[in-house]
Amino acid sequence: MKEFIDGLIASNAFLQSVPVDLVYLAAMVTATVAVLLVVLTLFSGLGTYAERKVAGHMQDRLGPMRVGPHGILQFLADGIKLFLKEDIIPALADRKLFIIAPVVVFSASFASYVVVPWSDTLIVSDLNIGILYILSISSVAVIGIIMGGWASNNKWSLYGAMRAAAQIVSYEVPIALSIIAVILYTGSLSMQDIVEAQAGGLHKWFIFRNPFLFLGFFLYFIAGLAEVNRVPFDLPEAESELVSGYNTEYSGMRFAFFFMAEYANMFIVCAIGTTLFLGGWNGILPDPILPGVVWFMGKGLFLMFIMIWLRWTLPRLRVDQLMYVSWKVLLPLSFLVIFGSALWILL
Amino acid sequence: MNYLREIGQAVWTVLVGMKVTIGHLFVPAVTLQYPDVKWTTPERWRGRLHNNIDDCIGCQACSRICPVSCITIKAEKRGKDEEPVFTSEESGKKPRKLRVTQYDIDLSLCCFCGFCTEQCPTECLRMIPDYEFSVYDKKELVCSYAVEKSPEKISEKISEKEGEPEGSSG
Amino acid sequence: MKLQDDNIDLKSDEMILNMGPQHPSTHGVLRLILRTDGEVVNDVRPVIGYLHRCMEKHCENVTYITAVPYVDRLDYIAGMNNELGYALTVEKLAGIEVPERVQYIRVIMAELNRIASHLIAIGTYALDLGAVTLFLYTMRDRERIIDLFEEVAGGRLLFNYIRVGGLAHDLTPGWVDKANDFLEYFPPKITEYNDLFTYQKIFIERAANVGVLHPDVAVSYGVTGPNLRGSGVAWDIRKDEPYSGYEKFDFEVPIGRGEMGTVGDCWDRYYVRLRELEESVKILRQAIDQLPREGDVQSAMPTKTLKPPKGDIYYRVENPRGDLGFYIVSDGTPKPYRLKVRSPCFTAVSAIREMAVGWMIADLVAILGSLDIVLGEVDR
Amino acid sequence: MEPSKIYELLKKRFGEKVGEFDAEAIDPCVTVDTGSLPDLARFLFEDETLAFDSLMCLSAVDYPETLLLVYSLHSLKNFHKFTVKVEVSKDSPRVPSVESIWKTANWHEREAFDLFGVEFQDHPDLTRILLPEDWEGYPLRKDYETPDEYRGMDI
Repeated sequence: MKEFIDGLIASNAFLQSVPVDLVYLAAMVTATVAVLLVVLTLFSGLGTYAERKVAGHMQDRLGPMRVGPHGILQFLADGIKLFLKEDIIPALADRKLFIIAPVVVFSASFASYVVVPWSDTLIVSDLNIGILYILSISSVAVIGIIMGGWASNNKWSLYGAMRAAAQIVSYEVPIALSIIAVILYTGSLSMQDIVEAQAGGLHKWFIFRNPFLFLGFFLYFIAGLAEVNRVPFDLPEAESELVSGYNTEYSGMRFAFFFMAEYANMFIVCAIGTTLFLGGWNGILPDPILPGVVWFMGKGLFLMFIMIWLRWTLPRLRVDQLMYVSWKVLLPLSFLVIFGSALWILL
Repeated sequence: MNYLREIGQAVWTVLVGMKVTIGHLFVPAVTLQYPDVKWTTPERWRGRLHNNIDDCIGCQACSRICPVSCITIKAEKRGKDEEPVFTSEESGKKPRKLRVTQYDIDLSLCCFCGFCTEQCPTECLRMIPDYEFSVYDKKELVCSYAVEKSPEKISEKISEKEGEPEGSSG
Repeated sequence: MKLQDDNIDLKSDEMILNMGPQHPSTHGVLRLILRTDGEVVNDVRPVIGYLHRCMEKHCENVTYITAVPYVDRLDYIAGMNNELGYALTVEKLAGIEVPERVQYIRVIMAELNRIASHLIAIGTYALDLGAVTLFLYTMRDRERIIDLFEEVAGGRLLFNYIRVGGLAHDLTPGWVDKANDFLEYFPPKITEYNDLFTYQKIFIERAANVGVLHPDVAVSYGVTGPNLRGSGVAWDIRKDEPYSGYEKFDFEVPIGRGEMGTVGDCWDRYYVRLRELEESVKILRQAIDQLPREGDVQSAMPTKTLKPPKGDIYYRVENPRGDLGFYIVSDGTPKPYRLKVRSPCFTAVSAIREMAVGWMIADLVAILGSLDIVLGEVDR
Repeated sequence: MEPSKIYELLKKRFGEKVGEFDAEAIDPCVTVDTGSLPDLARFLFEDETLAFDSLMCLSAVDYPETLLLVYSLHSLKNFHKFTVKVEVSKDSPRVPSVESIWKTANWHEREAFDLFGVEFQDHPDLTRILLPEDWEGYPLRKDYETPDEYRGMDI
């Protein structure tokens, strides 16, 4: 890598004129972005495949079967289809916002991947405020969703956008509170510190540290479902009510961005859940046996499977009930989790 | 208390539902991989209308009963000097006194009720199991079965052809 | 206030929202003009006619016998029941008595179709509320009924099987065994639906107490069938004015009791349908047991053109969606002088405003789904 | 209650306004004129012994001379049926609406207006229901001729 960049600098007059460190930095960023982009695309692609396959089997069907063995390449076919589709912008839409919106949503979920601790060494940047960074960056997505809903100039999209705003803002509170309970233990916001605090086997995982944190994990997970608009909290999209919510008017490429962001976000929620409560890349036993990445991915994908499983089981809530769940159920319980954990530590 | 009971109820019913769906994850699929595998159609299946024109006696029973008038038939008497024509063995060697010069079924109008096939005396009009006949143009759904041409028309055409060179030269 | 397309004075918080004719939850091409304040629906005006196929006019131009395919297409989910209603009306008008075997087979077909139709109602209701899986399960079980129909009638949805004075064909050999297999297979599935959806807390929250239809309002609007019974009125033509031999069977008429909320809410309407599945199975078991083994199903069918005597008749049967009535005027010719269809969904749609005002858009979807309308019948 | 008894009750109450009674028909029916329809309908609805709370069907028929409106009534309380027929002249088909008595009449009357051109007086919203609002003519009348096109579309 270094030789490659040095070679580039040697052969390029412009690169010689800028400081060497800057070139290294730019190269690093470009490489990371490229790698992450591939990872993310693969994730969302395989995520959709898993979703359809699991849904199919749960419904006594088979799901996609025709592209590749057992339809494994279906997501590629879908992707190619979406990318080749005509790019339609409604005549009365706010063109600029309409074009920017999917990019904002996508980059928000993309940026969250920076602090995901895949293993003890594999992390793009172990920010010392990692968890705070996640919380703040994931809120950016809602801006994109509102932009999309507003710019579409469609009443259904607007409804979807308003629902999304209300929902994501409300559910950030229980998420943040249940995260605080974990931070009480670690005293650090860094993702790697949180994971390392859980090293040493199953009983060291935060979910099993005390009964309150056990509850806290479920609170986090439920609020996380709402955060990424999954059933039973998929009101912003609500196919049967709002047609397709904020992305009603989107098609082709731009729709693909929304779609990918959704699955990318799904994995982020699972990944953070794994990091905070399920020991991250730590194994079940004190001796890891398998590499950290495998543990991390295994746990993350299991949570993702539960998300899919829930989606094909549950009906959808109504807006006021959604708010009820957030403010009257999850919020009091997450306070309970914080106080309970604090008391547990004290005693 | 009620509050806690409701939360408990919600969690419990979610778990019950999840049990149902996970159970189905390992149940064999009931669907069929359609274009590769197909269901067998039952004997009484009402698919595409097909007329075996060799057995058709031009009685118009089918076009009369049709509730949507999708069958158009034109038939004319055969001349006395013509050789008599009969239907096939299976339908009983009935004399075909009429020459069917037009037998069109517009499948885009057909409502697949099967009245016509019940009326057909020679059972030449049947509904065959074929159900895959989607087309890009509605006009392609008009099926013409008649093969015989009216003798006058044939002779007219012959005379036209014969007349043409004369006309052009003259 | 009348909701028209133009000249509406809106308050500053309100907006006009056009729901349909292309909307996933309007069950066809129903259009609802909503006046909404945020998510709350302040007024709703149903607009119908997008699926108007001039069925009544067409029927004036075909004979009594060949009108059956048109009748099939009214409520295309319950073709057998439509045919039964039409055939009975014309038979009564023309004074035709059908053999007992025909009566039994007709009841079997009608009840099977009722199950199939209610399965769609239940499945699509779940779909409306976001639970996709139940829809697939109900479609899976409905498929078995459709296969039975396919074997006996040759069509999967539009049967043209129950004719004036008889049936198009007798049952195929072995059909009764297959029907018995289905009756063995089906009842346990109802438990599955219950576990997955009926008693699901989220579903109860969404459906109970929502869209309450008061019994008096329901009667005044002419709402019938499961929707009326959901409001607690025990009115079922099969029980109260038996036709085609329904008096011989022992079954209950389930009514809404407000188990999860108020009598006449969406959950009650849904649950009445679910319990009718069990009742239909009960009727089917008896009908198959008592089915006369021998008999010509076409003996009473008119051999030539049917010319009922002059007169008029209004006759109705219990369709899966309510009372399906036919008003037929005969002038002594082979073609009906006038054929009017009184469809249950037509009246159900007209009562939407009574239920939906004051609820949210999401509830409107729940209410529409619980009414189980088929637009083919509304628009005719 | 038997239809003939219902007829007697009506005869006693309304006297000459109630027209002839057809007991031979499959659905025994009584003919009344347009003027006395609202009172008669209200009586049928409100009288305790009759209590016709449900209007099953409202059909219109185009006979050569007149338009006939057929009100098929049914009582869910007393389980009996009755049919009321109202003759309307074709030139000025005007009938008082019964929408205030049976709500279901609202849409049934709109349908009769749409397809037969019967004008129901005091109807809250008498607009076309099945056909487009700018459709011309009343299709279920026997003298109706189908137009060749509607807004440039072939029919």
